[in-house]
Amino acid sequence: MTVSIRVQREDFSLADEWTALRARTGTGSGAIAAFAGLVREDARGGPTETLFLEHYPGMTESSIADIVREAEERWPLDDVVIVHRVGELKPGDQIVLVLVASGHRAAAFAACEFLMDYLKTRAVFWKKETRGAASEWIRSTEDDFERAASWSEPGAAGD
Amino acid sequence: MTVSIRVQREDFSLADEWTALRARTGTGSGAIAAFAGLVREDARGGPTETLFLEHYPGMTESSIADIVREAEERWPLDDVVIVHRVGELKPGDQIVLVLVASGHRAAAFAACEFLMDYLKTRAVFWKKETRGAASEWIRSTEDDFERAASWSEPGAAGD
Amino acid sequence: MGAVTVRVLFFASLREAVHEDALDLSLPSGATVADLRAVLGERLSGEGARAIADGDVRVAVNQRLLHSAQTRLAAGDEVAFLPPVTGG
Amino acid sequence: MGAVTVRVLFFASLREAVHEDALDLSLPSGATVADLRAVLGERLSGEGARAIADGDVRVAVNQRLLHSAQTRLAAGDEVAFLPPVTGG
Repeated sequence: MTVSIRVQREDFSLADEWTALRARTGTGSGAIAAFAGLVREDARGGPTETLFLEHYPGMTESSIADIVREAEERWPLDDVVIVHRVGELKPGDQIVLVLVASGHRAAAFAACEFLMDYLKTRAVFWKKETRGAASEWIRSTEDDFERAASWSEPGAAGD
Repeated sequence: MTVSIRVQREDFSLADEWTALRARTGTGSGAIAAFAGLVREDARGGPTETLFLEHYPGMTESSIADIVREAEERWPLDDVVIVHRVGELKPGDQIVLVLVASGHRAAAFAACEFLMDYLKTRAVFWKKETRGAASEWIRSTEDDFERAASWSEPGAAGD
Repeated sequence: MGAVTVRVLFFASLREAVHEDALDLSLPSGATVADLRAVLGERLSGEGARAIADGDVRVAVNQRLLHSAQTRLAAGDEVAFLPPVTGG
Repeated sequence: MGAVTVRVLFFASLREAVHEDALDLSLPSGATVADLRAVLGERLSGEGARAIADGDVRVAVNQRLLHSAQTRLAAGDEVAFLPPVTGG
């Protein structure tokens, strides 16, 4: 099992990550699931929005590694690649890439979606939206708060 | 909504398909899910196995198109690419590629898995395995037969 | 009443049993798929005839799976004999 | 009994409210996270002090979320104040 987790300002290339994963897994993995998330255009048609993503270097990566270990316990996985960008991003920019190789199609899909769900809702990132001259830190939706509840340790409340 | 369905002997390049899809979808699609299936190494350690895949040109493509339309009715999709190879394949060769772009992560994942499930079990392909000197057409598993039941029209039994 | 010519296709294991991937068959006007099966049963070798008579074999006319063996055939129809599909 | 120096980090909206992303703080030996919060409350501007006092703010020591505000700090500890995460 090879795991690669990177949080970086630079853009990534799905093609390069794919080629490297294929070279590592050889003929052993029958199934590769991939997901890429992009910054969406402002649906409300307002001024172009930029997104600023911040992380906690070290803790963000290690909490992602914990979740990858949890995925490994649930599904038979051969290779996992996670690349997440931080810094300033514009509509159409790539934000996140997850690749999962497994011997089994269902496992590759399930693990890829599980990891994306974590990354999009509970991973240690903070997002700030800028729309014209106004910018604000995004608050999690109520749903995200509920999911996040399982992330913090029992007894953490009140700290 | 752009749909591209190809059944071909030639290999495909995920990188090229990805780049073309990105160019078509621009900044509108926030989520791209991809899946590639490869021929697995013979787990039983026997002589290297080759796989021969046959299709019904025209009918195979149009039955895949029917399933893509069904997926479009279930989920909001922006772009679907399906490439399926036929002919002789060896372990490690790519067999199938599905790309789905959507505004929503859950829709992209669900549609990609739905389409792969159809392609792997109910699509109009026939597989022949060659192991050393012996070769045989693969029979569907019982599970596949049950899934396939919904594929044939009512009243088809006994034809 | 003349005759209609249809194109008959065989796939995968059926193609191998019949030793042909396609043949053109002339049938009386108004012939049904059941009639075509009877004609093929006489014309093919024993191995081919047994293979297409298998209960799992499906028939498609013009690339659509058949609802009924009583469907009448028209000139130029493409009639395909399909073993159970296995997926890709 | 001497003093311990810890490194304090602020992220996202807290970083902006505190106008610092990091500072080094000297505390009496045996000081807890609750003690550190009290020291910070006096040292920071009103805006910064209010921001880190928010009930949603979590504290991580050496990159692990805290179980208890009574956790004692050691020299060189990294103490981070984290607003609710929003995911990527």
